[in-house]
Amino acid sequence: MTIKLNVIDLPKDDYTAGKSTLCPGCGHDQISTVIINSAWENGLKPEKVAKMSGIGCSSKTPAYFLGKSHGFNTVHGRMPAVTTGAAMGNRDLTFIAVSGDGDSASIGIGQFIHAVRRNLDMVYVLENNGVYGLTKGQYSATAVKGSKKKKGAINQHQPIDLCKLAVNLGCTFVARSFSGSKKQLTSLMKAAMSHKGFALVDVISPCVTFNNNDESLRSYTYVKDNDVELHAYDYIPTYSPIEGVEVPEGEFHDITLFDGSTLRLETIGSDHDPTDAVAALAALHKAELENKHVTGLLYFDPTKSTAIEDQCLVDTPLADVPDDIMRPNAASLEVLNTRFRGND
Amino acid sequence: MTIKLNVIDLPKDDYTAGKSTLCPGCGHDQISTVIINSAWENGLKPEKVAKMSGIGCSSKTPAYFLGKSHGFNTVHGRMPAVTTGAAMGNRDLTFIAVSGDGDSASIGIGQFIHAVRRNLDMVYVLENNGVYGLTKGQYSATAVKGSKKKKGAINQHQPIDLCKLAVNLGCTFVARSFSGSKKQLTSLMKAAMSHKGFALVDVISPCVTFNNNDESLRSYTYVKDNDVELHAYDYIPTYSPIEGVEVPEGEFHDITLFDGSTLRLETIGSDHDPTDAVAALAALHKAELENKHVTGLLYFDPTKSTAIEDQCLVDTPLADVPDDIMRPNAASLEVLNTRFRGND
Amino acid sequence: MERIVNDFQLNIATANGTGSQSANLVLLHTMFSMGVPVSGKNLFPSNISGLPTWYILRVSDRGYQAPGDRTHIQIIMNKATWENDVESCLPGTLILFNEDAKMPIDREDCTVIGVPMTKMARGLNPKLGRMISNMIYVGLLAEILELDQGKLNDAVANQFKGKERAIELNLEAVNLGRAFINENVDTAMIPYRIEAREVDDDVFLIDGNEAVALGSHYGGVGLLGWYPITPSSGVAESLIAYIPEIRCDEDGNHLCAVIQAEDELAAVGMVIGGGWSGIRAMTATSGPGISLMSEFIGLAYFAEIPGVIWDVNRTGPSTGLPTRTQQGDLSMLYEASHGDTTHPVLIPGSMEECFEFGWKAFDIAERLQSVVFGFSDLDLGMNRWSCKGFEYPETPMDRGKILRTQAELDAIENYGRYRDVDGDGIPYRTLPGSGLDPILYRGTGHDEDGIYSEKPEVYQALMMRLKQKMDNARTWLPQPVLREEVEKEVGIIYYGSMENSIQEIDDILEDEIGRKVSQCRVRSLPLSPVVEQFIRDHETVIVLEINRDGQLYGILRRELANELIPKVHSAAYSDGMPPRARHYSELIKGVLKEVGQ
Amino acid sequence: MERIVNDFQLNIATANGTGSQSANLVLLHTMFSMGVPVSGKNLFPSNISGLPTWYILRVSDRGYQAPGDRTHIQIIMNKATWENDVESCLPGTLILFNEDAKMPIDREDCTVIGVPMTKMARGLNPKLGRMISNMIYVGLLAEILELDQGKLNDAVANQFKGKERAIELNLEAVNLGRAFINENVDTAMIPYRIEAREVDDDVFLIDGNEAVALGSHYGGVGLLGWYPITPSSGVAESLIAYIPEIRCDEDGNHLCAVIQAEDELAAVGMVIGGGWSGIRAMTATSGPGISLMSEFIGLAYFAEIPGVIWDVNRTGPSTGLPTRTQQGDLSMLYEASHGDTTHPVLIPGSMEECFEFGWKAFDIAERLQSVVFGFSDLDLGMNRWSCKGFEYPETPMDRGKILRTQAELDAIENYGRYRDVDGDGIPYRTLPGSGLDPILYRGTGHDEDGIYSEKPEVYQALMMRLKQKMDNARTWLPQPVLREEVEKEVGIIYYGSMENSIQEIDDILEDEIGRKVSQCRVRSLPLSPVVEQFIRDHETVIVLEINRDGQLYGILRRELANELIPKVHSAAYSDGMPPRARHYSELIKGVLKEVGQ
Ligand SMILES: Cc1ncc(C[n+]2csc(CCOP(=O)(O)OP(=O)(O)O)c2C)c(N)n1
Ligand SMILES: Cc1ncc(C[n+]2csc(CCOP(=O)(O)OP(=O)(O)O)c2C)c(N)n1
Ligand code: SF4
Ligand code: SF4
Ligand SMILES: [Mg+2]
Ligand SMILES: [Mg+2]
Repeated sequence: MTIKLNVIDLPKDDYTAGKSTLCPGCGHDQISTVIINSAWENGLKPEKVAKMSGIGCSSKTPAYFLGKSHGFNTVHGRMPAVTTGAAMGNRDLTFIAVSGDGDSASIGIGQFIHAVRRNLDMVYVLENNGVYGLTKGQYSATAVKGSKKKKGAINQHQPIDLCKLAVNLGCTFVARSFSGSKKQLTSLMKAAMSHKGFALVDVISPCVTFNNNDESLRSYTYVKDNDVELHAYDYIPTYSPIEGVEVPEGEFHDITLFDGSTLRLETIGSDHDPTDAVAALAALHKAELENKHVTGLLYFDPTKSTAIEDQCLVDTPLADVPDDIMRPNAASLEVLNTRFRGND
Repeated sequence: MTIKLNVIDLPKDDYTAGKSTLCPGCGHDQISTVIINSAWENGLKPEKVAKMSGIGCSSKTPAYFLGKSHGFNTVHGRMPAVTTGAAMGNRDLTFIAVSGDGDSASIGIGQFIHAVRRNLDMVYVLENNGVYGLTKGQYSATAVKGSKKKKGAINQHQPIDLCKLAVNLGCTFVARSFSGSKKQLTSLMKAAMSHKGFALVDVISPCVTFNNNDESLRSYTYVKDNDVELHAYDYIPTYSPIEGVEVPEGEFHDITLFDGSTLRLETIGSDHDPTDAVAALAALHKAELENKHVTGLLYFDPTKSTAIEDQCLVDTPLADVPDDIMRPNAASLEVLNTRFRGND
Repeated sequence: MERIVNDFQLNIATANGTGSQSANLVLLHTMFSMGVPVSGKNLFPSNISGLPTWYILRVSDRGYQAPGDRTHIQIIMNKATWENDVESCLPGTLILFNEDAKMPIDREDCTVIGVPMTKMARGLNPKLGRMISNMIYVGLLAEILELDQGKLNDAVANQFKGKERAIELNLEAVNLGRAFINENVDTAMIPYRIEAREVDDDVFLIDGNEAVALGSHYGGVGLLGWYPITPSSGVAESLIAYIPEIRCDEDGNHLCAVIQAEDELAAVGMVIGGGWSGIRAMTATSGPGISLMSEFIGLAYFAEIPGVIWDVNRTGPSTGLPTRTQQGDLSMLYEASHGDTTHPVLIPGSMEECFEFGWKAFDIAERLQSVVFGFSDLDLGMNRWSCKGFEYPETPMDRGKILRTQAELDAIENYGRYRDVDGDGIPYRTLPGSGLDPILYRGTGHDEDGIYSEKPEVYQALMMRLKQKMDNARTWLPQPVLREEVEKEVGIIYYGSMENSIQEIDDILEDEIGRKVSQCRVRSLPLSPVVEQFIRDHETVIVLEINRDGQLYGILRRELANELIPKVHSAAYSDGMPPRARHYSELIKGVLKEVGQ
Repeated sequence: MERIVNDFQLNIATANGTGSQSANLVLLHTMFSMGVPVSGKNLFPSNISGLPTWYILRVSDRGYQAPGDRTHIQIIMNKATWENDVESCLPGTLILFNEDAKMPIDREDCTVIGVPMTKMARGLNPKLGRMISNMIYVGLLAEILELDQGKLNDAVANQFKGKERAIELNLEAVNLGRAFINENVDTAMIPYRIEAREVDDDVFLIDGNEAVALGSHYGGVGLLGWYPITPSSGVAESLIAYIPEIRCDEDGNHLCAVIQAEDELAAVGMVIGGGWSGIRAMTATSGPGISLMSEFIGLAYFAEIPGVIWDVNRTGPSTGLPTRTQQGDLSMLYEASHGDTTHPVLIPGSMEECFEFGWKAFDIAERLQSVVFGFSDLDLGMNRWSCKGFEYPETPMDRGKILRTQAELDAIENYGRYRDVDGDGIPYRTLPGSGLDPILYRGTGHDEDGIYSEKPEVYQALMMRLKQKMDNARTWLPQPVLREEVEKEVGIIYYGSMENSIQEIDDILEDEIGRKVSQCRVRSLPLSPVVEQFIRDHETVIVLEINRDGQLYGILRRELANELIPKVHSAAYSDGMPPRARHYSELIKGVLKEVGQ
């Protein structure tokens, strides 16, 4: 059997990494697979990729893909700043960053916004589950208004839609998808990886374990078929991930989640002009009113300069510039000393 | 001479405060005057107002209005959180908050967004000058792309438009005005003060001192008429504020700023439906493309519950609830002890 | 075989998310309700499901609560750690393992019992085999250790409260376990037994996070602003859970607001806003949160705003070991924020104190017009400790120097928000909404009337007053708990969750080197003069703490009278685990040898 | 009248934004270029225009740099502080005031000269009267003090570089001032004179922020991430200003990226990202920024990432006095962030050292794989100090243990990112992009290979290695500067901008109590063993610092050998002003009295 190689002659194995420690069935793991496939298919050089993340279940995933790339699992909500610094240091790297909705929409919203504003060269994968997975199921700021968790009160707040924000901020690539829509997600991910500038890929990625809505929100069949009653609070059931949800352009599809609640996905139609910010916003607002999620490439602007370009840096990554070029020469200091002494 | 009194029989003097220490001609001082007038005309009880601010020239202004109200000049960018806590403590207070564009759009963008999301009951006056005044003139994140300060490079980034953000977040009152448009600003400010929920009043408020654009951006007459050449770096000239800029609905007007550059203001037309978020966004996007500022009440949603309402608190401000009601009684603790002991 | 009664340690190796925590708590509660002194420590990973977890159950008639030197009974359920778990058993250990894992086990020097737990569990319910297999080991142990079935029934019923089918199923699993032992094992060959002891009906098990939350309610908390972080989330979640029962009026309206903030900066900002407005406001967090709160803490110090911050310490630095314990934040709390600052820190060492300091923290914060830290840790916060019951606050709330009426204000000669009219360093304050002496609060320099000032002498006087204010508190903050020997040779200073290990350390020292040592448990910073007196009274003093750098020891060196410093020694150790007596007794013995005692 | 030459102090009371800073700098530079030892301290308010500002010019042949006990010449321009300025003059002061202010002045005990400055200035240019009136007082003083007109011309030309009309106008104003004195005042009645001294052509005036910025460039800084805050902004702004000249390639492409971050958390995050990627990255901030950076600093400590953070200290706590100086952040820097942490702190005390530590900080950060703090303050950073010139780094960059090739990696036996193969506590690292030993860096517990680990022994060993790494640095970080007397009775320990006052303190002690004291200027934390030896060698040691709590003193008490502690005393004082010798000499005398020396 011959092993399949990509355009730079690497097997897919060169893009995999450690075994996941997430809950079986977690949408985040599906996204990791898509990242692996996309990087392989795009022929990214693993050593020229840097994997960045914050803190959360989602932010753990860089341990599960691209094991031949350096990575940095930073602090909660502040990964964009670290990525910014690293991008300045090495402009040749492709930054693939993963964050959660808690990480991005709450503690990290400021850094997210400013990375977008600078058009920082990075792929920003938002693994969006509406909850804080790692701290056991509190609402995140992307949770749908009116949803009610088993423990705790009704979520009273309107969700923050990072795609909307990004469009408004002039983000140069804004896409939304679903963790189970492997085909759609892969093509968006590959496009994001090829994009120059900030590429937001907001992936709805259900939390198997804590996206447990109150029974009242579940379908009748679900409650009937499941012996939820037997479960202990500390028992995390094992599910198979939701897969193969590919919605044709302009159509919609309802997905039943693990807890029996449903989610409506609509793929944006081919008549949508992704360079039209107002149209993108209108589509997002409409979807929200109709309680569905619109997926696909929502907005795209290839004209803006990137954060790196704005710096007018030398072509060589600064990290590779020899020390004696980074340090100005002695003569230059003498010029300055002389000037300060008023003798020039 | 009889002193004019307002609906609660107070003279305007009861709404003034200490002398401003801002630069003569600063737009922020005009806004303070509008706040004084609006509060007086609305008949707010001064003792039931709380003045909140962050750090910046703008954030100093609570010292210059409503001297009979308590206030809190907090830390840079984090005033919304303090206001949130205070609002929970005393639901009877009207919170009039002042912030700068540095304070709100950079360090404070996260708190701004989350206060909007919670629909916190407050008037949020953004004194927007595109620079960091108090730290001597660095660009803020609302600075127009391509503007060039005398010191420093061209601003390469696209501005963050807090009105756009607010509309997207479902902010329940979004208005924009100009510090010199006293009439328009006063009517918007009075409406904001009467609004239940988060009212953003984004006021373009030119910085006399540091909004000094490069000569190339100035008008010919300005450069001709001014002996800028004579000025020392530490000399702050005294200007009269720009006043009386009232633009009829649907029309526009160009204002010449202190440094000779111009600003185009357009008042939103009466055909604009302020309950239509997408229309508001479209107007803002259009204005940006056309390099002008659209003013007026941009968005309004009176239907949402406020942060205080969401809490289901008792009617009495918590700060006024007697101690022996705030502390549960002894019997309740006995019930708990008994339950813990498994004897119930 | 000689029976070993109520004096051994179990270690249960499972994976998290399998329901083993339920099984372990059933064991803990069964033993506890038999009157047996027992403590359980949960060593869990920082993920949600599938990673190694150990539960250490220490049974000790002498009341030892911390993990001991060795494991006597090892339950092995987890393939991932199998080898290590097997290897780490000392000779003679009783090993019970899940045969269905099909993993090798080769310990001739141990008593090894394989049980097809998964198969047995699947027989009961095919889908939930993994979960129920945990209840099988409960049954095995119940039979071997001779646990009281009635108490076990209660514990199961309590654990699965209200879920009838679950209770039934789990009890069936217990029975299967019992039956297996009965049929296959000669328990006479196994020495370990649990024997019921007299039951103190007052005592129950609870965790410190819940105790703090309840204490806060009885302190009349009006606002919780929080951001989730392990191991502190339980404080917030408990606090929220009790609101409907104890913090609502007749119409169900709340007397306590709760806001899940967008981050810790916002959480503490809300606390400061709440304190400023006149309510009692709090947050709970852990080390990373405190770091993020630093700037705001300085504002509270300088503008003199009350507020309560609970730090449930986890192992640092940085994200560290988020599910492990430590006392590593103490020195940071004491001086958090830039510039010259000090803040009071309350350090509970029991569930009763978690409750008591829960309400008292507010009294202190309002009295001092200062942020007050509660200093707990993962061990105190998330493990269940025994508790004699919570005592209702003996005094009405101390709201500090709040002026509520014009008459009160007028009665004060020369009032100014920051003027020390009483000579105790504490000024009076008025509240927003009252219309009384409105000022603009600020984090910038201000004079006694609250007016902005950059004057050198004004600033300096203000700073000295703040120092005096904190220094004065030394005598009335929670004072240390002393247990002094007559000899007064060796004294031990410790705090917080070290309490768990002290008795055992004490016994080891007496047993092994014949030393009786005095103890001083510190309960607050800045330090009480009683601590200094304790040191003065003893020849050698050793400070035990769960961190690397000896943080309290460092504070003592800074603050003690010079002549006392040479007496004081550090015994600091931290590896993420709850403190084990043996580590400290060895460190103490080392010090004593060094000083020739 | 006896002439008082080169030994007096001027105080110039103006409002900011009036252009007075230009006038004051012209005075400073004129005197300086006459070879006269002079120093200027700008006391400015935290607003942009119109608030009181004082400029203190100390002229002292003995080289005293800090403000002295009294003002000899008072210029009064500002109505807002008029009364106070008049009142605070000691008898005998020469007062020059702006008559046009129409404010009363009633000091018969002083020499009072009213000058219609505004009117005179308006005569020159009606619109800019307010600004030009400042140049009038320069002229008055030039005539009275007998300043060299040639030097004055140069200073004006330099100040208004390139603006011909401005230079002309300002010189006219100076002349008007001179003429006024000439015509109206008998200068023989005024004792104060400036006399030229030998000029050291090498010496110039510069501020520490610029020196740090230049030093950083010569350290090869590749990224500045910053957020504006007084008094640190000048570091960033200077750094940016020099890029075109010294940090571009032939095509004008930059070798240093600069990002104005959205806040300090982001700024330090960028520094960490830059350090991780293999460049030298830095930020500059002040106390509030450090507080906000705390969490990230712990990440750098634990994940071992190099980076440089300059703290230009202003008066805390909180927003404090943003335009005043202090050494109040030292203890925070040393142990910033939660958990057990320590970070190296470099403390320059001169412009030469600001430059030197500017580049050296990077060597140290990369060598230690740690965040390194530069500790400056407003006085060092924003006032102009004299400087003998900047020395080019004598050694090539020390990039620390970076492995750049597979061969280098292979040469290391048993390589692991966090394995201490050399026994010095410092592991090797590879860079992203190199493809060498890729790992996922993290702030969580990790083993020697960088793999996530919660194992107690792994964690504990890691923490002890980190401690060892920092402890080892004590001997090679910048060592203290000693000036030792033969007697070795009294020693003084101090640091940073205290340097300004030391000589005067020294002279006061000798003059007033006949004591010669040794000096030890600390230049880094953790402390060098040389400091301990200095203390050992002296009978009484006093630690001078510009804060309330004696922060270095506290660190010394914690770290010193027990027997040395009683020798050491604190003389800490802070009121926002640059340190004045008198305050400290009195504190020292108090200590000496107390210890009976
Ligand atoms: C400063 C700080 N605060 C809080 C935490 C605790 N914490 C860890 S992960 C997390 C939220 C994770 O939520 P999200 O980003 O949505 O990721 P998910 O687990 O849902 O994938 C929180 C609050 C932390 N690690 N650091
Ligand atoms: C934590 C912190 N960082 C930085 C500063 C310094 N600082 C004071 S005001 C300000 C910006 C003010 O800009 P803006 O909010 O736009 O107000 P303006 O002065 O323009 O009205 C900054 C950066 C600070 N006080 N605190
Ligand atoms: S808790 Fe939720 S988000 Fe986290 S790993 Fe499990 S399923 Fe995924
Ligand atoms: S600097 Fe600008 S913003 Fe600040 S007071 Fe002056 S004019 Fe206003
Ligand atoms: Mg999430
Ligand atoms: Mg501004």
